[in-house]
Amino acid sequence: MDTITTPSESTKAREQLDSVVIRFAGDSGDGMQLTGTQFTQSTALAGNDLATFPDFPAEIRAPAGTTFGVSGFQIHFASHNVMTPGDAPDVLVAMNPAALKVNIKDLKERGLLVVNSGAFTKGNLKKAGYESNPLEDDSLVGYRLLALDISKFTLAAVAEFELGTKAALRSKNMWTLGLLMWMFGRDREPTVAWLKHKFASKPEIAGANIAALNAGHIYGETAELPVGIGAYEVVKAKLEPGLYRNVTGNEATAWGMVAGADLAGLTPVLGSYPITPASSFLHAMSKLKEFGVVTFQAEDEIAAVCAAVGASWAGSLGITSTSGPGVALKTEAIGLAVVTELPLIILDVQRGGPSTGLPTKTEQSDLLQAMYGRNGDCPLAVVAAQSPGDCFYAAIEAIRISTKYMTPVMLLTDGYLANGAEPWRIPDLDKLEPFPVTFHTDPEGFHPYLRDPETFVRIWPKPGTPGLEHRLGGLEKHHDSGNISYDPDNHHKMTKVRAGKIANIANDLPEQTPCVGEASGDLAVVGWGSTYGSIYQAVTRARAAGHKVSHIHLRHLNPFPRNLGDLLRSFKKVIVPEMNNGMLSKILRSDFLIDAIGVNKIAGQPFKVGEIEQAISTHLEASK
Amino acid sequence: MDTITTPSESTKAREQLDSVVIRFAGDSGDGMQLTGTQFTQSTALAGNDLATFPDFPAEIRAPAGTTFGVSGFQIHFASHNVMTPGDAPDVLVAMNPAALKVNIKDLKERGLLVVNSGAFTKGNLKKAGYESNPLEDDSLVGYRLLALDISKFTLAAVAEFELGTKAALRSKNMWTLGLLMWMFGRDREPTVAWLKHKFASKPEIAGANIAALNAGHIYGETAELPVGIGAYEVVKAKLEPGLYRNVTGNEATAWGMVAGADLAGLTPVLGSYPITPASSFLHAMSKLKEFGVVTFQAEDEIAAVCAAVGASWAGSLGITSTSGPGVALKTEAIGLAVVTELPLIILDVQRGGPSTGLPTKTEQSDLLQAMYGRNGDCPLAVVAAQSPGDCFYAAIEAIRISTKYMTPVMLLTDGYLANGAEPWRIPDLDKLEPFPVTFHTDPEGFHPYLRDPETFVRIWPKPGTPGLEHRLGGLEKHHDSGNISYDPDNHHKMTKVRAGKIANIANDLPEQTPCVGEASGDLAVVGWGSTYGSIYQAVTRARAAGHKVSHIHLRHLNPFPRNLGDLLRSFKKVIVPEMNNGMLSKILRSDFLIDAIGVNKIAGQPFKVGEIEQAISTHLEASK
Amino acid sequence: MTPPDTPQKLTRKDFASDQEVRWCPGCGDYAILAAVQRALPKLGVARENSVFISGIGCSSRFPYYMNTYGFHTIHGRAPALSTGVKLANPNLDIWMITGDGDGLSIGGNHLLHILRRNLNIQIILFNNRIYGLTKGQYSPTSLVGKKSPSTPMGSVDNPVVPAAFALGAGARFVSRAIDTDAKRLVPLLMKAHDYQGAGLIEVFQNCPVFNDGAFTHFSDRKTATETQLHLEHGKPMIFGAEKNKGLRLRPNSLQLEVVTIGEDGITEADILVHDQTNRAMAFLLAAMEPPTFPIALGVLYCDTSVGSFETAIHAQIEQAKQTRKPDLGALMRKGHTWVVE
Amino acid sequence: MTPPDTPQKLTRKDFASDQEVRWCPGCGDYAILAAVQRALPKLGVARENSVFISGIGCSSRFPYYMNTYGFHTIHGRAPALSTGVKLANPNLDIWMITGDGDGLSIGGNHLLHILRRNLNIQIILFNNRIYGLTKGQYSPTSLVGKKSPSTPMGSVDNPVVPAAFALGAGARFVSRAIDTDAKRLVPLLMKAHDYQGAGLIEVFQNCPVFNDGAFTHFSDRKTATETQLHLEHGKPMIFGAEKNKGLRLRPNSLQLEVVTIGEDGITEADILVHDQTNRAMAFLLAAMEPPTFPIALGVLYCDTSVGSFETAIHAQIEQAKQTRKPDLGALMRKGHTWVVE
Ligand SMILES: Cc1ncc(C[n+]2csc(CCOP(=O)(O)OP(=O)(O)O)c2C)c(N)n1
Ligand SMILES: Cc1ncc(C[n+]2csc(CCOP(=O)(O)OP(=O)(O)O)c2C)c(N)n1
Ligand code: SF4
Ligand code: SF4
Ligand SMILES: [Mg+2]
Ligand SMILES: [Mg+2]
Repeated sequence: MDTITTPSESTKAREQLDSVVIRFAGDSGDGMQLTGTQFTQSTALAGNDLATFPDFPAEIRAPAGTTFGVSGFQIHFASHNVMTPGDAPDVLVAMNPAALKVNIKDLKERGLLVVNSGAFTKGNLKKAGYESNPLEDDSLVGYRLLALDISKFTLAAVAEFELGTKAALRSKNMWTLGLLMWMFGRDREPTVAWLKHKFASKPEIAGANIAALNAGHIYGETAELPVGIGAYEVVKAKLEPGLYRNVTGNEATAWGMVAGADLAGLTPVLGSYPITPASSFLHAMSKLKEFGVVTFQAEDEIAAVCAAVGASWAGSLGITSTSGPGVALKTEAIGLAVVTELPLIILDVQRGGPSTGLPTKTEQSDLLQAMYGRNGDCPLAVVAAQSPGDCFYAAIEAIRISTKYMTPVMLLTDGYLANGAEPWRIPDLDKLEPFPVTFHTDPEGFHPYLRDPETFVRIWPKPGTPGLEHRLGGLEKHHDSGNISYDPDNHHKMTKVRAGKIANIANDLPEQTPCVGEASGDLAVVGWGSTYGSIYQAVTRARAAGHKVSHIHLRHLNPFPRNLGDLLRSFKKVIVPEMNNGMLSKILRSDFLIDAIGVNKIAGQPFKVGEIEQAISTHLEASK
Repeated sequence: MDTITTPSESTKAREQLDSVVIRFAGDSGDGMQLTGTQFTQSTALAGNDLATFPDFPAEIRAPAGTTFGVSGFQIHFASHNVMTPGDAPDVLVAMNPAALKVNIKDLKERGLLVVNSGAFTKGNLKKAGYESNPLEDDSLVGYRLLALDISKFTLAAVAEFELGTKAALRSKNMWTLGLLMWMFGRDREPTVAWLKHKFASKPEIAGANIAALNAGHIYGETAELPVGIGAYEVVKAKLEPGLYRNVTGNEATAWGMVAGADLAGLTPVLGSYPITPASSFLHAMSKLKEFGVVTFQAEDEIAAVCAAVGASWAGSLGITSTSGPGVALKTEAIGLAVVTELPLIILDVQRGGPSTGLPTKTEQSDLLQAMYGRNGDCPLAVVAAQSPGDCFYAAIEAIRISTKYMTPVMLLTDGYLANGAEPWRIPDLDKLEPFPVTFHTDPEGFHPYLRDPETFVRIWPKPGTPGLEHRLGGLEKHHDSGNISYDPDNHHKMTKVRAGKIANIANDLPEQTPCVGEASGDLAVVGWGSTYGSIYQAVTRARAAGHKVSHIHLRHLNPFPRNLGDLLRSFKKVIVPEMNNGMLSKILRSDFLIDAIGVNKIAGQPFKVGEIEQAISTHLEASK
Repeated sequence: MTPPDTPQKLTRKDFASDQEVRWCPGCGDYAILAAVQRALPKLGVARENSVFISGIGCSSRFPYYMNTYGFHTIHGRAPALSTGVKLANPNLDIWMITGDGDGLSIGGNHLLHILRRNLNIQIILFNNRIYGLTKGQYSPTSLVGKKSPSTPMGSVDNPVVPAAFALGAGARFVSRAIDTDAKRLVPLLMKAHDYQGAGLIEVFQNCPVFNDGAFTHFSDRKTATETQLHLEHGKPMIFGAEKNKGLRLRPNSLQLEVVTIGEDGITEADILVHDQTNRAMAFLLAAMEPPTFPIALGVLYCDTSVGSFETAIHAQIEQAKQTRKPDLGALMRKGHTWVVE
Repeated sequence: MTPPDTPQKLTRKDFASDQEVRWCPGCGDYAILAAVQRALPKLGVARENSVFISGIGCSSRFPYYMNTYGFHTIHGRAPALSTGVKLANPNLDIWMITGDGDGLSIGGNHLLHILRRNLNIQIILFNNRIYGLTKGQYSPTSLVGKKSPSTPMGSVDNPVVPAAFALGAGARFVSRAIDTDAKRLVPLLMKAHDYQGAGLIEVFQNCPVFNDGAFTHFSDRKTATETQLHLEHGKPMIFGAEKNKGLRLRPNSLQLEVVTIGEDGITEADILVHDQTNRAMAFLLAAMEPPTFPIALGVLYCDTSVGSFETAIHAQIEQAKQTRKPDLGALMRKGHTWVVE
């Protein structure tokens, strides 16, 4: 029983759907992330475009059955371009009462609700805070309920493996996956292969899981399902041709670092300290040793960034990765890199703040910290990624700016990008433009602050080079010798040089164009980072409804593209959706004196497309 | 010879002057700070208003004779209100070639130049980088030169004490002080008393210094001075009646902390780590143990602020003091105080940045760090002091806001305020309005985030109180229970509550009024912090010249007084002089969408009145 | 201040908060929580004067489960927070909770300084030789070769031995216990509480999810008698199922060896007697680990000759109050003043 | 890479930069600078491969005066910067410069971790028991009762003993010297340089301005023979003008005592022999200070059994390169992929 047992061609007719959002929800121990990932894999192979959103609790293993232990995984797939994990789910899979309790409010009206009625025991109902069993009262009448005793079905399906009840029940998720795979016409083969590989040393576990997967599938195929619940088909999406894979943001960032360092001709040296949701970037980098990547898990964030600064000084590419609280600790050292004018990539995978905040939730609330969170006048470049796959390109752009302009670059992603996955066209590395670094080697007239008179970029002399021995440090340096200088005019000049160098990068950036819509109109919706997908779709819909709205999405937050002010002034109104209390809007207002209005959601969750659509119509309405 | 030997009534006629700026300059070892302080003391006693500016090198004891080892002390005194230490000195005292080299460019045309020709040896000239002796070539013709062999005079004056040349020469500064005291009709008695006290255990040193002081005085009285150099008188200033003393900013801040804590009914607990120019605040607080002040020199800045947060949680007034690089390290912990809504005073004595920067120089470049330098949406209140004596009142205001609104308050001063001294009317403590803290004690319906529905201020429950046991932390808290909450809507709400609480403080602040000029006009000059004096005088002069200019000076930087936007919009133009590259101007632009134009000096030195006058006329000119 | 509950009457349950405990099933933290909740009533402390302060980590969630005052602060900074709390109110009875990452990685410096200053609090260090909360990266106490998500080829950093670190830092009360050994952990907590200074209790804590069995080589009950040495001040250091093994100082050297009483002419008199006031002995004991040696448990070091930090700080304040009147107005009027009329 | 100067030919002067030295007259830092500038030519190192990395403090100005590569970083962080530099380029020969404030106050944690990891660099700790640069506040090594601007009634914190801290932290090369004792300091610097790991040299450095004479009780040349014990591996620990005093382990205990050869039947054979590989002995020696004991100078501890951090890190990289081809394109194409046409 370790291969697929029903023909993959369904005998029931399949209803065609354009797009579907499914949320899998269960206990932390129920394996919902695995289930979601496998479903995603098979959906990608089926040629739909998709986006996912894993949402797990802060606790490693919260006690079973409690609401705070609920783990969720949402996937949105469609026959067209998908840019967000979807607003409200069409299908909710709830493996226990707690999962139902936490998620039911999000399910669409008349949405399909699959529940494991076997888990709706008295004890579990109580732990979830239910007074009466919702499967038995009429609280769920608004939904299409498919209540199955998945526990029982699973036990039956895996009986032959004689695992004992506890172990046997672990396959519940596979039974469920099997059912859902039947429902959406997915190929189980890759999952079967994966199970075999994963449990190679425990064939009975592999067997039981496969049996459960198949049993779920058979159930769909053969059982009489209630009216209105059947088999569906979502036809392939038209995507840019190429070889695709799924990629998470942190993975793509890691690969971007290796690619970018290679384009610069440098060895990446990462100093990092684990912190959610940035840790998996450290993990990904740690696996890339064959590329010469040096990873150093430091004793804290300060040591991590300092090691990166040291590495850059020594002629490598210093990188440090963290989340908001970690950036807070790194700011003094980042200041050192600014004043010594060294390349440095600071990856900030933002999470809910302030303070420890909401470690596992996403947010964009480190923008002002990135811009201003250092003592003194201390400018650096800021770059943001807009989707999981885009993290790859954002990382390369950060490295390009950092090495070309001898400056720290803050690379902003967030928890949603870091953990979220999307189908990603694998880039052709040969097509990327190299930007090789030239180290200074000439002792003639050397001092470490020799700089290009136009760009203000200083040379990069590398320890180990004969004749370039020099001393660097955090005290103010003389413009013309690099020696310590307390001269008042020199300090003024150097402050202007540091600011000018960053401002000047704008000359090396493409002019900003809207990603949707014209370069003028009634309303500009300006975003940055992971709100890309939601804004894009909301603006697309608003335009479809005939509104003169454009979507402007910023890769570069400091400096801004040089035409940004003019572009924004070509719109009657500017709104700025952000997952914070108003940060980009603050900067736009200050820089361009335009009344950029914030649309702010500070809920630790991505914007729903509908929320932005709502904001668009409110603001269009108001200006009528 | 240990008392005053000449009658204090001069036999020469005294020329009347309105205001004088003197700069004493010499080697770090020449005792210039002492000389300046004594002259200041006597000037205050003579009833002039005054301001001072000590300017010393970063090195503890730089090698003798070098330009980077030059220490300076400038005093400005007048028969009228004095608000700055003066732009260019009228009198420069240069104890050696290096001091001349560093300072001569600042001396006013036809200014009086007193030099110790005895120190113009070949060796010293070389160390200072002079090719030829400036006393002998004609490089000093633009000044009124009084070159005296002060070394020789001093040796002669103290010969009877048989100290040996090296020790004897240490009294050079007293000889010089004696001469200057004669010149400006100062009373030497307090200095004599001070010397006796200071060298109580070494009477021969006291004697030598007094002898030198008297000798310098006699020299002025009896010697034939060159034409144009004589005795001067600056008549008493008309100051607000009261008892006066000199006070430095850090001293006044310390006293303000004690007074403010007392008004709140709390014990101050200071956690601090030494850093220039904030250390002397720690020193001052350490001397106040009889007031119950607890001072803790922590292992670093992070421990310092954390101890202060702990102290506040325990029901004391937590205070932490530092400068810019230290604030950079404290930001994560400040975030904890924001999210736990605890009182906390963060004193930032700003210095030249970024990074280590210019530790002994002044700057205002931590404003954006104070506002935004934390992860997440993390608002707090910001208050600034405008003069050394005003630090007392600013500290009290910071404590009032912090304890009344359960929020960290950033109190911004700077190196100039910290070390600078001004005559200060000693406040009548009984006249200060108390703002006693009420700790929550009622267990009925208790949870730690109970808050006032209008001000959003939470209660302050103190460990040790029976029945109020509770747990606090950096994770997001539920609005209605204080328990950890990952609920999206709650996080949004709490972010708004934290922002709203700070914004609401504006209702408790006086409306902003100009300190000079009308509430509308052609030009508003908006400042904050230690630029007060320079702006005040520049605006006063511009008004005297008939311009419609007003000076608006902000004590509160977050939140702003509620009428600030309207007030600024009543002016045709707004300029913002700051000792940074444009920070308050950035915030004003963003908040009020007005074209606030920065006038920026980033030289580690206060603005000269003339520089601001210049900016005023340029901008008035431009808008014609 | 009259506490509403007379401390004597409190039971273990009184110290349990209403928050559901959120550690993984089987986590050693449960046992430590139970031990602490058992120890507190025996100590006769009042709930409102008991304070639990932690950093960040699985272990640092501890305060939420205690029905006392609690502060779950930021990563690594519990010692500094505790110092502020204790200086503000020396009457509070502080238990600091930290992990091997929290206390020895990011917080190592604060731990060093709180130990040398000898602040009078109890410090429970939950050592599971792993970062639990961030999902299993190696920690400063992980052994060389530890494979973890950040060290897929094995860690290369030589680990810190917490007790040795503490002794080097100048700690004056250093002790160790095993999470599930409540019989010994409870009285040890009480000893640390008695100690008037920084009482460090390192607890070997199993993390079944990310580092399961890290301590079974000595915590396994089956072999415990052979692998555990329970220290008692003034008693010879004897262990083994038959109580015939002991520690001896190798003659004329500064090295320990395990000997068997009755073999090679060894008698009980040859066995080294534990002297908890001898720092060098504690240092030698701290370094022992199976298989060569048993692990030393209990009080390795206790030096009562030095007072606590907050006592000394407040003594100066008292002294200042006795010699100088706290009159700010008068203070400001001291020195050179002048009247303007 | 052909260095322009053949290292052998370099002299002390070649290592002096063109910057004027800016310490106070009489500061012990001058002597240390001279010793380092004397040691480097003897080590035959190339200027361009020599790197001095410091934090902040008077001592941390050191790199400016060396005509090598130098980085004057931020307060307390030199170990972390050094780690990054060494990991990036293991061929660089790094000298880390720190003070008792920089290295043991704000930077204590980084020092702990660089020592335990055994990064192959030399660490010179300038211990003047005071914060020099910020004008005289007490430091973590200041003795109890130190009156300073921040402790006008005397400090109350028990000091850290740097060598004991280092040993507790797991340091494998721990040594000490006196600033002005160039005769011994120069060869000691060379020994630390030879050591393939973190070589700690604590230098007792006089700060004539803020803490004058902090070490005269053992640095005073007049009494040096009685107050200084110069350690030599494998030699009995004998000192005194007449070379008749020695250290002995008090019988059956773990305590040292000073005995006189020829008195009470003591012979040279009774004197403890220094074993620089014995950590417990080093720990005992670290704690000694006059008047009871002489101060132990030279190499207290040296353990060559463990490799250096950067070597182990780079060995893994080499190993990975040998087993996996560095092909990012291929890596991205691994696992589930699909083609869209
Ligand atoms: C400033 C900061 N850096 C990093 C983190 C992420 N973080 C949380 S707990 C932890 C390590 C926990 O390890 P340990 O102290 O051993 O506790 P355990 O979970 O094993 O009990 C880390 C790195 C954080 N919360 N804050
Ligand atoms: C982040 C930060 N905090 C504080 C300071 C101020 N500071 C500079 S050096 C120093 C202490 C120096 O002491 P030590 O390391 O013993 O060096 P020494 O001057 O005695 O050689 C301090 C506190 C700083 N520069 N940066
Ligand atoms: S991850 Fe480990 S330490 Fe953390 S709660 Fe789970 S079992 Fe305990
Ligand atoms: S203050 Fe002390 S340590 Fe610093 S340079 Fe002067 S004498 Fe040396
Ligand atoms: Mg741990
Ligand atoms: Mg020092």
